[in-house]
Amino acid sequence: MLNAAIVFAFACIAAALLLNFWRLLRGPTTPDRILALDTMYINTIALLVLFGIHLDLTAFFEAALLIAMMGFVGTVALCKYLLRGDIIE
Amino acid sequence: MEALAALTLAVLVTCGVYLVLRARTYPVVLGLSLLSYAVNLFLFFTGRLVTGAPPLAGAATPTADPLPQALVLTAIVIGFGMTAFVVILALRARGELGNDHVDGTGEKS
Amino acid sequence: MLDTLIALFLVIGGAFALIGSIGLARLPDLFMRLHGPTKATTLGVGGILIASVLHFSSRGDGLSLHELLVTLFLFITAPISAYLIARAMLHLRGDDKP
Amino acid sequence: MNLLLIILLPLLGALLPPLAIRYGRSASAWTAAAITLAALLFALGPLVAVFGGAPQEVHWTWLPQAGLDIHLRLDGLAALFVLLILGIGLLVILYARYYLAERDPMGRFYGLLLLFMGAMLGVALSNHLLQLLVFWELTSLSSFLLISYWHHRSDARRGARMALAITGAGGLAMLAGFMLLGHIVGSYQISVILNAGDLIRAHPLYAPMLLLVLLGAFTKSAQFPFHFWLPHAMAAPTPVSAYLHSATMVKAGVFLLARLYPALSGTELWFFLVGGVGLATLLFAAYNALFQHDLKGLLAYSTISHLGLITLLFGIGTPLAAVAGVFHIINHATFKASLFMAAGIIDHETGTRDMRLINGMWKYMPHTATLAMVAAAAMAGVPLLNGFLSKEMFFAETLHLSALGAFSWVLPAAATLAGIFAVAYSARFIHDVFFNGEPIDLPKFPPHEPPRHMKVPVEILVALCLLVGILPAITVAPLLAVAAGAVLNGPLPDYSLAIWHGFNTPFIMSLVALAGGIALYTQRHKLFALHDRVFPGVDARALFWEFITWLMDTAHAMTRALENGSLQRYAALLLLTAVAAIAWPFLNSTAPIAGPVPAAPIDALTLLGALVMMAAAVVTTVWQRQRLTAVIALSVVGLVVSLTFVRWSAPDLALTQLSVEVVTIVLLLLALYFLPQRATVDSSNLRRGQDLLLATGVGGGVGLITWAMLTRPYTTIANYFVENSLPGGGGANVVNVILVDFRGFDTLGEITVLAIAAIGIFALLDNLRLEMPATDDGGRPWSSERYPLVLSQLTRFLLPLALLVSVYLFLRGHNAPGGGFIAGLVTAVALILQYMASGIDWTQQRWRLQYHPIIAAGVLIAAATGAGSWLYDRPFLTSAFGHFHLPLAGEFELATAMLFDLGVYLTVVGVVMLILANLGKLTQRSAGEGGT
Repeated sequence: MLNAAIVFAFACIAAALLLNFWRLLRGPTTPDRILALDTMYINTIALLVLFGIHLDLTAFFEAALLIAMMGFVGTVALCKYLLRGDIIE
Repeated sequence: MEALAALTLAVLVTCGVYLVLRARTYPVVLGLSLLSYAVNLFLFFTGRLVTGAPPLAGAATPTADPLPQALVLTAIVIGFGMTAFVVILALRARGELGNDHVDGTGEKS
Repeated sequence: MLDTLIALFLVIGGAFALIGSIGLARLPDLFMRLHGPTKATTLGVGGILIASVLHFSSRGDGLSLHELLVTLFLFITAPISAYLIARAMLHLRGDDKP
Repeated sequence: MNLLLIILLPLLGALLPPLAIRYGRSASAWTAAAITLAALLFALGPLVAVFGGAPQEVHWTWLPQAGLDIHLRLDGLAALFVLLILGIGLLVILYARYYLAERDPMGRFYGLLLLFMGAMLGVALSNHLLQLLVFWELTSLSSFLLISYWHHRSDARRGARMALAITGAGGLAMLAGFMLLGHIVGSYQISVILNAGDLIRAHPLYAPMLLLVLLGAFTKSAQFPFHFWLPHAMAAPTPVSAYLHSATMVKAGVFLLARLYPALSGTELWFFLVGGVGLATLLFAAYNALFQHDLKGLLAYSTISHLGLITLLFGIGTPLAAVAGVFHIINHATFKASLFMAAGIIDHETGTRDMRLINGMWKYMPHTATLAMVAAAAMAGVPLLNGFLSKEMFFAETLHLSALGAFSWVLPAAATLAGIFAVAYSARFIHDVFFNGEPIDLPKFPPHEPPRHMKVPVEILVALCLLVGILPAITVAPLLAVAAGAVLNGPLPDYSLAIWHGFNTPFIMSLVALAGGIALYTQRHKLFALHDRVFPGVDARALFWEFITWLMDTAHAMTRALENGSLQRYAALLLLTAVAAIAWPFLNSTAPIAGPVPAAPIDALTLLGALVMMAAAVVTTVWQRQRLTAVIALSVVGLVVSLTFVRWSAPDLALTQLSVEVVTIVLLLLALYFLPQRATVDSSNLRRGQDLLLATGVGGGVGLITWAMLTRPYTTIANYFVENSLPGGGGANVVNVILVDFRGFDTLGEITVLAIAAIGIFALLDNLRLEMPATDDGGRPWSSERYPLVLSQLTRFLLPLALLVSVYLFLRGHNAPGGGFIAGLVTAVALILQYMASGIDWTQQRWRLQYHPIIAAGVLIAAATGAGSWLYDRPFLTSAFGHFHLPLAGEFELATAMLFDLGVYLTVVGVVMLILANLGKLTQRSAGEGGT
């Protein structure tokens, strides 16, 4: 049962990532794309954790942690650029 | 799986090279980034595709090859240094020459 | 029993993540689209994280801190991201009054 | 040790005369002379041993794996050259003291002369082919500098360039020849090579090797058709001509023939090549010498001719001929050096070297005239002088040659003819200069005897000519015996150094040469007219210059064709070459591209990831003109790359990639602010099509290689690292242990490179002022809120959290994914976030971080950790470790490797922050704040 659930969750996340990417391609505005990228990052966290459960490995948790952090910093940088142009002032 | 990996690298390199050949500094930087992804992945792939066995000693099963990984790890960081250098060089060229053409001419070629 | 619980959380998590992304893809404008990822997806990831906590705790490794940290990060950052994206959109539209 | 000192004394001593010149010209000359004397003194002991029959050898190991060691050997032949170089060198130093004018920089002259002396001694003493070549090239170089000593004169510069071009090209050929020779024998050691003659001669590479080595020897010894540089080298000061271009350097070529004689001679190819070139040079140059009007030109051609004679003797290949060759080396050095010095005196006193003007010098300088006439007679081969003895031996050898069969009369006939010309030009040197009426329009008149000491070297050399000529058995015999013995590398043949061998054929040949030469000289006016009519200005020099001009024009044309200033074009050409280089073996190989390893099945998730990555890469390319959007697409590629690392078991790489990704985005956004937001289409469709084709070629090539690589069986050396990681490095994370322990030295190099890159960037940013856009690309003014409140307040919570993560990654790094690189990047990102959210001023008020010292501290800590192991008598970067338990973080290990990792961490933090913070500060510095 656990395996079936993992497969289902994998499928959901994969579909979610595809949809995010589709939004990223479609736009239409830059904030849309930033939002899509941000969501991709968050879904990737789920993907990594799932992968860890699937393989019974904890080695990838640090990666999930960093994605959470880096995805946020990336979003902040992109938004700040849109708002101010100069991101470090 | 091997063919898929090869195809992915082929696409990355094609895009990277095409961008590197552009006339403005910015696409060249993008192209260099794509190329360094491709090169890092290639080096990483020389250790072959191993699933679910990170190179941590003490595991019972054979692990992925740590050597290409160590190589690529520093390559990624050095790659950032290089990208930064190119970017700043491009900025400096823009500051000195007033345009962002790779030849510093500002003309169409 | 525990497996069932883990499976349940996984299914819920996956479903919420998917729903959030469908929202992102299908809703008509940015301000509505913002709801999908910020709420549903965060919840979905939360579900999968809980599944992970349960799974790895059951193996006797003790409580894993990673998931807690990830969750903490997500819950602090998700609103800021949403806020900034909305601000950026407002700015682009021109009604940028803080 | 003494052998090395012989070489080092002049080489290092070359620095002293230029320093001594401030104490006067004599001080400079004395210094040079003292150094030469000291070298001679050091040589004395070994020389005595050599004459006692014991060659001296010394050897220091340097790079034994590459066969590169320092090998010196003093045997008979080397002893002969050491004596020539130091003895004549001493005389030349004395002579030059009076020859050089007041305005000539004497310190430089003696410095260069000593440099040459050391190099030439190195050639003579080397017992290793490559080492010999280094000294060989050094002689070419110092010869170049000495010829162009009067560098204000264009003929001196041109002559120097020509000499360098020809001897340098010959040296390159010789290098190739030496490599082949070393390959054939399996050793570069000359004493080994000399005993491997049979192996060498039977080897299929013998012919090309011989040709290449001979090219080097012939160019150096000015053999036909490479002879023409020597007459032009006469633009050098006369002491240089006397020393380098008659007695020593030009002898290096024949020295090499003599040195390698046992290894290379004894084949038909050797006989025809060496003998043929020698004969051609002998005749051609002897003929030409007669028609020179320049005093030194005559001597130069005569030198070429005599070198041809020596070459011919070695080419004949009989042991007696070799003995004669060695003998002639000695004799020629003595009489030709004295002749050059005499010519220099005449030039010095009259102000010209044109023999049509210089006449009747006997009246003005009888002493010099006597000396010069004796030396010239020796050159002509007049009995009772040394030249006669070796020439007689030469004539005798030409008679005993049967290799030419029915044409065996050719060689004696040619030898006699050359003898006739030699007598004729010697006669001209004597008669035209010292008699033949009165001088015509001399620049300096009346000429008189030179200073007393200027004649001393000439006197000594002429005395030697006489002594050797009259009493050969008690003067030169021992030297000749050891030198010839070394050349033959075996028993000496029977020969007699008597003056009178009876009324035999060689003596008749000598008589014919003498009579014919004088007869020819009396008819010289008709001959000159004939020569001018038949060969009006045919000159190898003209051909040489034409060739050089052509070469330069072609080079310019090629450069212009390739280098049009367009970087795009260079990149395209570079890539095109790479594609061709990769495609060639692929196209010529019949082996299938795919290897035998069966393909693993593709799972849906990986396929999805690959598709997203490819699509994102393509989109980045397509969107490259909407620059911000392209960054977003690029970061999708980066994200999927990190997922790829996770997918194939590389958590450390995923962590690094993720952090670098964000840092790169920040960097690109910072740069983008100063660059145009949108770009126009620059390239034509054709251009883009071409580029796309080329890019597809490169990409396809990389894809094929990847595929070929992945489908082939795989062996790794990593097992050693995996097995020894825990017991040897004390860490479970093998990647990190490799970085900080096994290959720590590489990592030290890498962080140093990073540090240098950061400093370089800092320098590039210095004083850079850029125009700042006041609006975004849609024309909207920037938002007025610099630091949105929600952002700046909430991110302050994140900083300690992020730093905690970074500390965690750092501490755990040795055993779990993490480590200094990653922790450094995470710390940097955390700080960057504060910069973005709260501003540079706010952040720097709280953390007074100076990034330069952090970088320096990082590199120093890493290096000091490595050096620390020296204290315990262990090699650089040996690590020690022990295990500790820390709550929450778990078991971790405190190793010196961790200290090293701390250095890595600090460097990475410093580098990233130095780059980004300074780039961010650009806007503070740049004038005209935009948007506020």
